[in-house]
Amino acid sequence: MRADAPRLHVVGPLGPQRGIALSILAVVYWAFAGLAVIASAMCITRRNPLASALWLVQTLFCVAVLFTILDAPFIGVLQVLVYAGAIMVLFLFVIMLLNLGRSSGDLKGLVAAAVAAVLGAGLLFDLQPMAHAAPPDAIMLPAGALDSMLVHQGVVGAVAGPLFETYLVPFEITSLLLTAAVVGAVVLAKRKL
Amino acid sequence: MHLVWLVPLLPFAGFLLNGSLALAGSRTKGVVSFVGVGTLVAAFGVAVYVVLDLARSHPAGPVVFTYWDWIPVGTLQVSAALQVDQLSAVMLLVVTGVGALIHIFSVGYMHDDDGYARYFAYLNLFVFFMLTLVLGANFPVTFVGWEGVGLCSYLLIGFWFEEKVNADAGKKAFIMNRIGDFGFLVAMFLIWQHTGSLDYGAVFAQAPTALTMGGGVATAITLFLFLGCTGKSAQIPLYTWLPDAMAGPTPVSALIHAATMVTAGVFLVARTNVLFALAPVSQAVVAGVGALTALFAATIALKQWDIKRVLAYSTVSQLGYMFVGVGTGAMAAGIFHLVTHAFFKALLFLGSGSVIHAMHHAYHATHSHEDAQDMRNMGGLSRYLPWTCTLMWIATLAIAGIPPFSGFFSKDEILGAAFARGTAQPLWYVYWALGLGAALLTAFYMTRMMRYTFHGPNRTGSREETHLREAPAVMTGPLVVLAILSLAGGVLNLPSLMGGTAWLERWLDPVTAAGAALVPAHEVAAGTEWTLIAVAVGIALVGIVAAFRLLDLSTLVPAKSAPGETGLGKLLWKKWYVDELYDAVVVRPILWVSRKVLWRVIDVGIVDGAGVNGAAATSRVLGWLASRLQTGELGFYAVVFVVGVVVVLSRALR
Amino acid sequence: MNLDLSTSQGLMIGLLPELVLTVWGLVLLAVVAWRHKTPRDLRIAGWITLAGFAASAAAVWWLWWNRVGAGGVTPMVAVDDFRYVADWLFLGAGALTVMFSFAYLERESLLAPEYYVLILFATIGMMLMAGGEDLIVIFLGLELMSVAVYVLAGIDRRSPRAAEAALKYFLLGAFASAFLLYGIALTYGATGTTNLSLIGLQVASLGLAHSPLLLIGLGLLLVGFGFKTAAVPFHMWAPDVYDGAPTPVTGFMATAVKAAAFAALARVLIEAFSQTAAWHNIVIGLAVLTMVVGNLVALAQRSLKRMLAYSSVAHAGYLLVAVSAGSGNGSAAVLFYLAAYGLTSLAAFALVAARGRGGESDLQIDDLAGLSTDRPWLAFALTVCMLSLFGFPGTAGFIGKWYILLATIAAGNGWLATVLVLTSLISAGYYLPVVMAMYMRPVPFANAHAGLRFGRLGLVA
Amino acid sequence: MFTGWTLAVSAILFAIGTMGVLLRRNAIVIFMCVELMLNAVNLAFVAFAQRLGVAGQIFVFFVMAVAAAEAAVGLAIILAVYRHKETVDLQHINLLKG
Amino acid sequence: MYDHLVLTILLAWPIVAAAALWLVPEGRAKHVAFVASLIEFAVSIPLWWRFVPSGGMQFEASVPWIAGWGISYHVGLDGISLFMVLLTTFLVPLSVLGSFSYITKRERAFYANLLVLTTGMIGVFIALDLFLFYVMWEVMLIPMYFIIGIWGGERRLYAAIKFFIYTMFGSLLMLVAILGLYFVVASRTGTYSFDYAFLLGHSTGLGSLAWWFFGAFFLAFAIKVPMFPFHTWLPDAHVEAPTAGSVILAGVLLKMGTYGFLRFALPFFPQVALHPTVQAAVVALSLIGIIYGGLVAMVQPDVKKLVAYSSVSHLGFVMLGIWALTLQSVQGALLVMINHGLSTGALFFLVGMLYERRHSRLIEAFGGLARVVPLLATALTIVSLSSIGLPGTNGFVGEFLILIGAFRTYPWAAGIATTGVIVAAMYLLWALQRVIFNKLDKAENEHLPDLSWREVAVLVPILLGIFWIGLYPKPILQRMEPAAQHLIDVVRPGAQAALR
Repeated sequence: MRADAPRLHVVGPLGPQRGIALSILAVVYWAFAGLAVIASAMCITRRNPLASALWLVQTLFCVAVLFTILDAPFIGVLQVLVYAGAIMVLFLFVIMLLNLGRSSGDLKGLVAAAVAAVLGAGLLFDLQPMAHAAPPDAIMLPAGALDSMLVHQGVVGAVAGPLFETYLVPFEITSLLLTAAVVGAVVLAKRKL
Repeated sequence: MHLVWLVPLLPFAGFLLNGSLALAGSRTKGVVSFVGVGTLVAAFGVAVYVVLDLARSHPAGPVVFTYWDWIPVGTLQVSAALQVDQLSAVMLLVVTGVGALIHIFSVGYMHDDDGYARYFAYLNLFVFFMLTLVLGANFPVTFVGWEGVGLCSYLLIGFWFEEKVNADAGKKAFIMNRIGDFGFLVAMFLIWQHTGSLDYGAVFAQAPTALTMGGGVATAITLFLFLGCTGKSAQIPLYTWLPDAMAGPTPVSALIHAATMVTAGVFLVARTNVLFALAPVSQAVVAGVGALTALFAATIALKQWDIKRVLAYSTVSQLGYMFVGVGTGAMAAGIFHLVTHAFFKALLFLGSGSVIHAMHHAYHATHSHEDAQDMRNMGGLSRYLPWTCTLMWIATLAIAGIPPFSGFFSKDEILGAAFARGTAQPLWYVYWALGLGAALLTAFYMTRMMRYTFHGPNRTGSREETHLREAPAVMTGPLVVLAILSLAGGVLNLPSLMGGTAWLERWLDPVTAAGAALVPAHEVAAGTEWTLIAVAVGIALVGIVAAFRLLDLSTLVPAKSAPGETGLGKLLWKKWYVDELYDAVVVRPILWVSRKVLWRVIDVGIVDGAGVNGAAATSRVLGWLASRLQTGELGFYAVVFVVGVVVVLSRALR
Repeated sequence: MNLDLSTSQGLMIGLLPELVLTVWGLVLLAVVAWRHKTPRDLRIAGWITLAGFAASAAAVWWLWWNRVGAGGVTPMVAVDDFRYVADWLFLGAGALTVMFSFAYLERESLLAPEYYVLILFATIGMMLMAGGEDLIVIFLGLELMSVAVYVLAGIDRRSPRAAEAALKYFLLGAFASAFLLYGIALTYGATGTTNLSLIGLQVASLGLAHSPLLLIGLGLLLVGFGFKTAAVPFHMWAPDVYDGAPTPVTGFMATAVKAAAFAALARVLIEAFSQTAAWHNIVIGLAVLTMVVGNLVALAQRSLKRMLAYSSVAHAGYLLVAVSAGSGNGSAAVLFYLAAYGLTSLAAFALVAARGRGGESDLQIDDLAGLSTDRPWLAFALTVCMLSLFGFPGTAGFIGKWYILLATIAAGNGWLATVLVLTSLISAGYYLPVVMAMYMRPVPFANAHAGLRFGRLGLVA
Repeated sequence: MFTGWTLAVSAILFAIGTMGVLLRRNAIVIFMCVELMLNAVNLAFVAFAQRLGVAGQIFVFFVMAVAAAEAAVGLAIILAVYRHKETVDLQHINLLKG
Repeated sequence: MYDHLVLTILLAWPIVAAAALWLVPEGRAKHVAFVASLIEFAVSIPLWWRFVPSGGMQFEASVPWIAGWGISYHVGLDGISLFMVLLTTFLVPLSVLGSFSYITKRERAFYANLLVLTTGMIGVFIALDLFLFYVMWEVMLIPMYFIIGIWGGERRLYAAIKFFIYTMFGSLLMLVAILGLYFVVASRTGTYSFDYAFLLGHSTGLGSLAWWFFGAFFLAFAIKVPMFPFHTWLPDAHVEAPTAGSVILAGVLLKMGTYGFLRFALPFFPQVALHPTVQAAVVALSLIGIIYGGLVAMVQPDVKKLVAYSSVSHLGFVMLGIWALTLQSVQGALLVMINHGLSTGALFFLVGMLYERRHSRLIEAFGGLARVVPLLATALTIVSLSSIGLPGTNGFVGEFLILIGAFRTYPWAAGIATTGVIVAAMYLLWALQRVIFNKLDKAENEHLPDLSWREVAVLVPILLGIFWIGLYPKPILQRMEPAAQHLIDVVRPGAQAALR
């Protein structure tokens, strides 16, 4: 993985050192943030599952962009590959398979909508402190620290390093998890018992 | 004297023997009657010995025999102890003596009854308890006898329990007595609390100092005691059980409901004369209730047709006299009347017993189901039962108070005492007057009874007439003895006025002295006394004569064809509707409240229904409702979930 | 001996039980891939699984015997007695489940040896949950467990009920784990770490007790765990899933899964949030709700299995009471109660499985009538189980409740203890009818069935 | 940069995802909404990572793995249900209730 | 040797016997059980002589049980518990004997339950460790539950579960209270212990906590007694239970409540127990129990229900006696606890015998039995009389002591309570009349067999007891007196200290 670091580096950290003014970045950020919200809203409100799925893909892309802006280009790439690429394809495949494609709407009634709205609002209200909350200064890195780290260790390396050292155990667990998932999927999919 | 324990024990042994014979279902009447009568006669013998012994040694105070510690708890020390003194001696003789006679009579009377053994067992047991009552050396032991005799009367009234009325009568008697016993118990509590003892000796010694003269405590104690007496001795308001008690065999009526048990109340007042002496109010109440009862019962007796009921009410009325006596403070007079009354009333009852015996046989022979006790079915019996007739006339004159019969002396002493007290407290004049009235009525209804029963044309029925027979010797024998006693009983306490020595009074002196010392003696001039006597005798004669004049025997018809009473007559015949009143005011309400309110509403309805099962049902309903929320729809689950999230988050942030 | 988990061999030793089980699982997987046709294969797989549990348990025992510990703050996994006991618990529950499954799988002809593989993986997940010293490890462990159990719930593919159960469990489970994950994220954001002890230290040193991020994170964590522990109002899935899933799996869920969730919850709250008072009242609130609702609704059940499902909700309430004590006693009580309750209810579910045929989910309580004459031992065992679940003195259940009451009252929550006993009084209202049905109702018809061998199991409870 | 705002966005996305779950009847779509929520979480992780170090990004990596696993199993389950019911509409999937 | 082991033997033997029952054939079970219970009784008899009235707690045995929690197996006897134990060991053989023909199905299980029950009851009376006490208190619950539920009448299920939950309700709260006390005391003294004496020594000055604890104890015991509003489990349980069950219920189980008051509630929390309000409440409830119980009993159509309500009335006397706290009243209460065990036990035996002959418990099903079954009728009469407290029988001594003692403390209450003797006469005599007197008007009753020798053997010991206590209670009173005195000495000052 270390090998292909430079190539990725080209895509690499957007940011001050490329000399693009912060303001532009801000514009881009806001554009994609807004788009993400809108797309997700569409995703949950489209009657047609297929449409929802596509809007979800849309959301995922936007989020991927946000990742990149937030100094996580590698994750952004993964997002596109794994999520938009693999997982969503899986979803679409299943939707097609069960040809829910043209199934006329699976939205619930107005009551449900109202309830959903109220609860969603309630949830937002509870989460709203987050907006103006930030990690305690004592443990915050100086601005741009992560960015420079990426520059030095490479986009992948910065992530891969700790993944195979500090986070070895979780990493192994994920492998186990995936195995279990595969076994499970197989069991459920087997024609006969 | 130390043999006194034998006196109650002999009848008890008899009870055990006969009782086991009864349970064994043996029909051997010989053994039974031997045991039953034998123990009583033996007891009488021992009693006589004991009394003679007492008379000889003539101790200052009562002689107490303590047998074992009964209820020893801390400062409350009750021992199983008997005490012999002059008062208990008198009762001892009356109970065993009259008792023995009645036992003998019963041998004949109950001869054909298949409950023969059971009968004698009960009778013996009764005598045992009665003796415990009179011999007890402290309140609790007396109370044992007190409730014991109640039990026996319950058993004997309900002796023929197949008839619901009999069983009812027994129950009624016991419960009414229990009401009285409630008073007795509370009195005991008070006494123990204020004198610290329940032994007669200690209590009476303590009382004058421990209780203030006329104080609330003394009054309370004595009133509660008297409540007990009204129950046992059938005084207003608790008298209604006694007439019903006639449901029992006639000898039982004679022994328990005339001669002995019912006089227990009088005995108790005499026994506790010290306490009563300390409570003038209570004395007034006792005498007052006694006088009222005497008159009231007498009025009812006027219109009764059942020969035994007449006697029953006369008993109630005579008991009233005794209470006037003891209430007035003339203990000796009260006891005197108690004794004489025991004689002549026993005689009357046994006499009526032999009448009923005869009637019963007559009807039995002809298989007719007429009432063998209804005087309207009798008449002219003197021809068939000459002995009974004459003997009963003696008793009648005695009870009417005609000299020289015993009743005359005793009744006269009571009236005299009441009048004498009246000089100090005018209230007693009223009592005296009431007493006179009662005397008049007594003379009247007794004569009425005798005439309806023995004289005029016979109404038993032509076929039955032929079967009427005088009772066997074993029954008439006791009658004769009793007749002699009621004839000569007066000598027991011949007043000095008539050259007598007032023997009984002096004999009882050791017992009554303490009480008498507390109340000022009331004397009246000899002249006044003579006039009083004249008045009393005159009244009695008037009553008798009136009975002869007013009552027309020829118009009388047998019970089945007799017309119903009307007006005052009906009121009297219906006993002033007192039973109905009690039933409506006490019995029914209690039953109704218990069944409808306490049980159905409160217990089943509220406590159990609303409370217990209510709680259970509520939780079930709640559970059911909650389980309805489990719609099986995932969407809804998610909603609940998110609601939970919102709540938890907002709680976390506060 | 003292481990240094930063070195790889230290890590190996520290994770020995999990490693053993993992390796075993892979081996089993291989075996299954090669033999998965006949009932015999099924049995073989089962026995291998049991052996695996035994081996892992031995490893745990070895760690415990050598007093293996790790000083100070350990990365990723904790090495302490709490974990050992919990591991034993899971292994034991797993083993018992496997034993019950033998007869069951054959009777229902569920010829899927993968069943055992999944149970094995699930158990690993649980062990990681109980042993995880890092929120991420706990989360991944939980996912590992969940994924396996989702499948187990739906493993009987001929049964629509099972499928529905699986779906409900899965959808809500994923939903819930999103919340849990968000909680982890915010906690990380608030403290800069996901290591439990470090979180605790940070909260203490930086005075974050009132940081909104942390509090929201805490709330979301509680929600996430609340779901797995089936605490009201996050319990709605439990009855349906317990009802629909194959009975041995239900037993497994009601005991092992619940146990794992509680173990993790206790560890997180006590190690990371001991300084954050906010959770006490929330947990107490959840506890009361859970006890009341669980017991009341159980009262309304006629189906034995569903009744047991609700009763397990109620028991979650009791456990939450113990957790709320937030003390050493508390977590000891949690573990002991989990052991006692787990044993008992596993036995109960096993007896249900033994009694029922086909869809034993429709086994009504009244259907047990006359069981006592029919199969005395089964009846006796079930009686003992019921009494133990009710917490009657002399049974394990009583000791468990006793521990909880001790902890609660020691924590000064007398009223909470009172609520506990009163709600458990309600539970008599649905445990006793089972006993009554068996002993006191006349036998409707002679219904004999396999499963007498389960009778003994009641005795241990 | 943008930390606070990003958190806000993530919160919004999360809320929208939740609403989606409450709003939809189709199992697959609901599952997609869950994925949406996971993404919101990821966004938060990344935002924090920017200020707290790379660990946050690693968590995102794990989350994706989990998402993949869940997707595999979840879709398999949905298929299984569909095989019984011929629908994935949750309003018609309620054998188990009460 | 005997002194140290006797209680443990009494506790263990029934369990052993119960287990042994499974080794003998179903048909033999009753005989084995009878012998076993006789042995139990025999073992307990020497207590009577070896007991030293002034010796306080005796026959003690104490072994650490769960040392970590300060739980120990600690048992002992004093003048209060001695007679409860003897009563139990006395009644159990009789109930076994009385069930010979009554119990026909699952005999083995029945007698096993009965024996286990015995252990539970004895355990309650001798436990000197609150944990042990609680455990025993519950242990006796299950066998009783089964006895009612399996061998009971038509509504046995309802009665059984009602009995169980009712009792549990109180005892669970009591458990919380016990634990609370344990911790409070521990937090003060630093020692964690459930030992009776220890807790008693440190239970003073609890302040408001005492009210909560007392409340819990009170509820638990009041339900068992049962006092007025908590009594409704009793009629159902009594009516549905088989004869032996009713006998044990009335004879022993109810006493566990009053015993609890004497042993725990009063000594532990005198300041609450004797607080004017509480006093007033308890006395009022007792009076209600006495009168109300009697009146409701009077109108019961079912003999067993009648007896059940009469129990409410009798236990009302006991509560009054206990709270009056005079030497007389307390000893009276103890005596009535015994008397009620004998009289009501005998009543239930007789009702059971009638039921076996006639298969009905309704009063109107009988009438005129005195002719047909004189022995039974006589026994019934004697027992009823003892139950209404006729002097010369045990009933009188007890009630007399209670009332005369209570009269010192609550004159009015005692006065009202005394009317209870009237009510008692009303309901029992009326019932007696309708059962054995009146006309024998039902054909079914005409050929009822009289008492068999076995039944006589069941009744005679009780009748002897009735008269013995009625005529010579001194030996019993002597053995009680120091214990009663001690109780008063403990409670009164404690209360005054707190109330001052």
